[in-house]
Amino acid sequence: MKPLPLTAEPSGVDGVCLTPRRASSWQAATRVFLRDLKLAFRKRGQLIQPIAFFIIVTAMFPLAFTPELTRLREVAPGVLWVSALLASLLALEFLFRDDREDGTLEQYALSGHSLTGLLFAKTCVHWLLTGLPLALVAPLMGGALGVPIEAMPGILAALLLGTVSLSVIGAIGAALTLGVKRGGVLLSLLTLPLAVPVMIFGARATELAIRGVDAAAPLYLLGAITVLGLTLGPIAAAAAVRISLE
Amino acid sequence: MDWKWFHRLASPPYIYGLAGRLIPWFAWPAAVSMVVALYLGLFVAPPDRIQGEGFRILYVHAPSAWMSVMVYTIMALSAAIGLIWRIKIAHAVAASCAPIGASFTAVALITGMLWGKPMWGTYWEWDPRLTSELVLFFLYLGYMALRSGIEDLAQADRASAVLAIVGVVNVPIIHFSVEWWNSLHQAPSVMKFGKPTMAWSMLEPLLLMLLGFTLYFAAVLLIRLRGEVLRRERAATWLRQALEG
Amino acid sequence: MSLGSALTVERLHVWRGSAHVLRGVNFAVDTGQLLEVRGANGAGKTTLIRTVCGLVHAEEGRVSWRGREVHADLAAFHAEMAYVGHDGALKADLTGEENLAYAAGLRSVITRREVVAAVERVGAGAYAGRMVRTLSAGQRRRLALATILLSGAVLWLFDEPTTNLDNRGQALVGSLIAEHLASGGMVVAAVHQSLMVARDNVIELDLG
Amino acid sequence: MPAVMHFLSMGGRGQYLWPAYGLTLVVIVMNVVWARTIVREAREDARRRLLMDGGER
Repeated sequence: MKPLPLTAEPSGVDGVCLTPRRASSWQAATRVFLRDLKLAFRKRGQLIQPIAFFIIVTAMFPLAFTPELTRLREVAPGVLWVSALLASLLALEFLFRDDREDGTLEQYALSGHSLTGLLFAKTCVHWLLTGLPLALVAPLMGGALGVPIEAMPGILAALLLGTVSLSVIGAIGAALTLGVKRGGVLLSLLTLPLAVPVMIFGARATELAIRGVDAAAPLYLLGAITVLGLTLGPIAAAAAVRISLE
Repeated sequence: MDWKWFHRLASPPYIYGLAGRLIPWFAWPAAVSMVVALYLGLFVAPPDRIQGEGFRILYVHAPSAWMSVMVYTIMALSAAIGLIWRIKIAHAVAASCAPIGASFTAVALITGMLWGKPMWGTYWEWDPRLTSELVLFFLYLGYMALRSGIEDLAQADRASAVLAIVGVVNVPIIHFSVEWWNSLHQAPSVMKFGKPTMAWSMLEPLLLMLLGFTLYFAAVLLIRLRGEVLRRERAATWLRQALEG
Repeated sequence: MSLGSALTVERLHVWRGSAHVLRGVNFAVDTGQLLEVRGANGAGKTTLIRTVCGLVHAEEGRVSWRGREVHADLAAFHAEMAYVGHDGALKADLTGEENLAYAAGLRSVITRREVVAAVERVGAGAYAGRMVRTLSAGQRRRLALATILLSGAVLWLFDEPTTNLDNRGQALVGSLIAEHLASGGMVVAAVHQSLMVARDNVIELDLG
Repeated sequence: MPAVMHFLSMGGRGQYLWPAYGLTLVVIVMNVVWARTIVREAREDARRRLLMDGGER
């Protein structure tokens, strides 16, 4: 085996000429996305938890408040949004923690690809398995709170946008609390103030949808915040992860 | 880019000594301007047409509210400098800012409630300014909780710096969203004044108090900074001199 | 004509909290060489490896790859190196092969055939199909070695590669490294005792 | 001494104004005291660190 000049990739394995083509950042990110998806479906039982939590919390309000649908409709936006926020926070604590403990996060940081992209892929999996189901279930739970059928598309739209923001903002909190042993409560303390604008615009859009009024204004504002979160959030999360790996 | 001069300037021993020398230069002017502002505010300034004498709470509420925002901004700025150029002193400044900012945010909240009570009939009203102040208070709590949650000081510095930067980006957004949210339900605002612009005799004490508070902040920051510098310092020889000095 | 020493570390100073862990470390590793980093527990072996990787920030000193400071283009440096730490970066709920496919797939486009070949090479063929959760530490270590084989990286960095490995496992590590060195690669490894590699192209660095 | 009483009543708002000023004063003093204890603790800790390992670190 003549020594290859430094620039050529050495063949790692006898007989099998490994001249690995470099994976692009996009391929690496989809690889991470698929892996996390497969991992999540290996523990299928846990997939239902955020939705179950959301349903139970929403169901508490009629019990605690009043069975009258007309009055429940009044508070429905707030109930749906607070429950959705808490449900998505639930699954966030372990978004990066598992990977940090088994050394996978380190390999992401050393992969030569943008850590922001890889962590964004993980955040997308979190949204797909938590945010999206919440957005789909919420209109139904809204029905249980006296919300008319016509309002359901509006609620779905608002929550689809809102849960994306919550996932991205929550990812920053999850990354920041990596260095903290029991980071769960701290994660909520860090994330909730940052989620205030999302809550205000989201709940207002839902309220207008319920009243059958055009909810464009709050939806646009919610959209703007979501875009801001999508651009800056992953960068902050990547910085926080690098810091926790030092 | 050779920043040798800057690194000498930002070197702990230099800052430790400089901070010590500067404290009185901020502390005394702060005390003087606060006392003068207090006298003008309580005795000289005329009562407001609508709120009468009660408006004088303004002279402690407004400066505290100003402190809460100013200190957070300075904290985020120094955190960003520390994070980007890896300057320990900047992290020490950010660490010193947080408790001062948080305590004055609490003052702003409570004085705001005391001011609004006669008008609202209750101590707490979801007034836009008070609500923004409350959320800012949570941002401070989050920052300090994160800092104390991470054992390694260098990591706590850098992680809390990211949070401070994310926070400062959100402060205006939160303020706008709260104002927008409030405009829907139109809760009465605290600061209603008889005349559109305040008379100079009413405004002067406020400006003086703002100056006093800002100077006071600088003085307390410099005191705390000396402690934070010591916590981050490792060179034994310099430490020994600092401890004797 | 090789490009001079490919990996050089000059006057490296690193603090961990208030401990001055690395005090002016210097070394150079060239094509075909293995650097064994020795030292008592807490002497900074792991810190040195992680600083070379660019994970830990060095207060003073330079780490340069191919003559250029690594932080100038960290991504390019990371593309040419692979690091195996204590834990081996394997997901417990995936099988060995799945782990390898994903871990190596992060860096390069590889076929299943290459994965199988790597598994065979480290002698993990019997259990590569099982969930990693059910494997012993030694078996996981062999799979971790397979990931570095598949990475196609020039520079290998290990943090105690032979932990949890029996004698045959340690012989495997030695032969893999020997082959890598022969094919123009480089290895830096934090170790407790010498690796089973021909001593002529081994450099030893003792952190005390 | 009606002038003093009049001043203290602050047009009926004294019960809100004086606690506000009092609280502000307390926080101003507290921050100074807190800052000084931080420095004292840091010095003691630094002294302990110095004794612990003595030589050049």
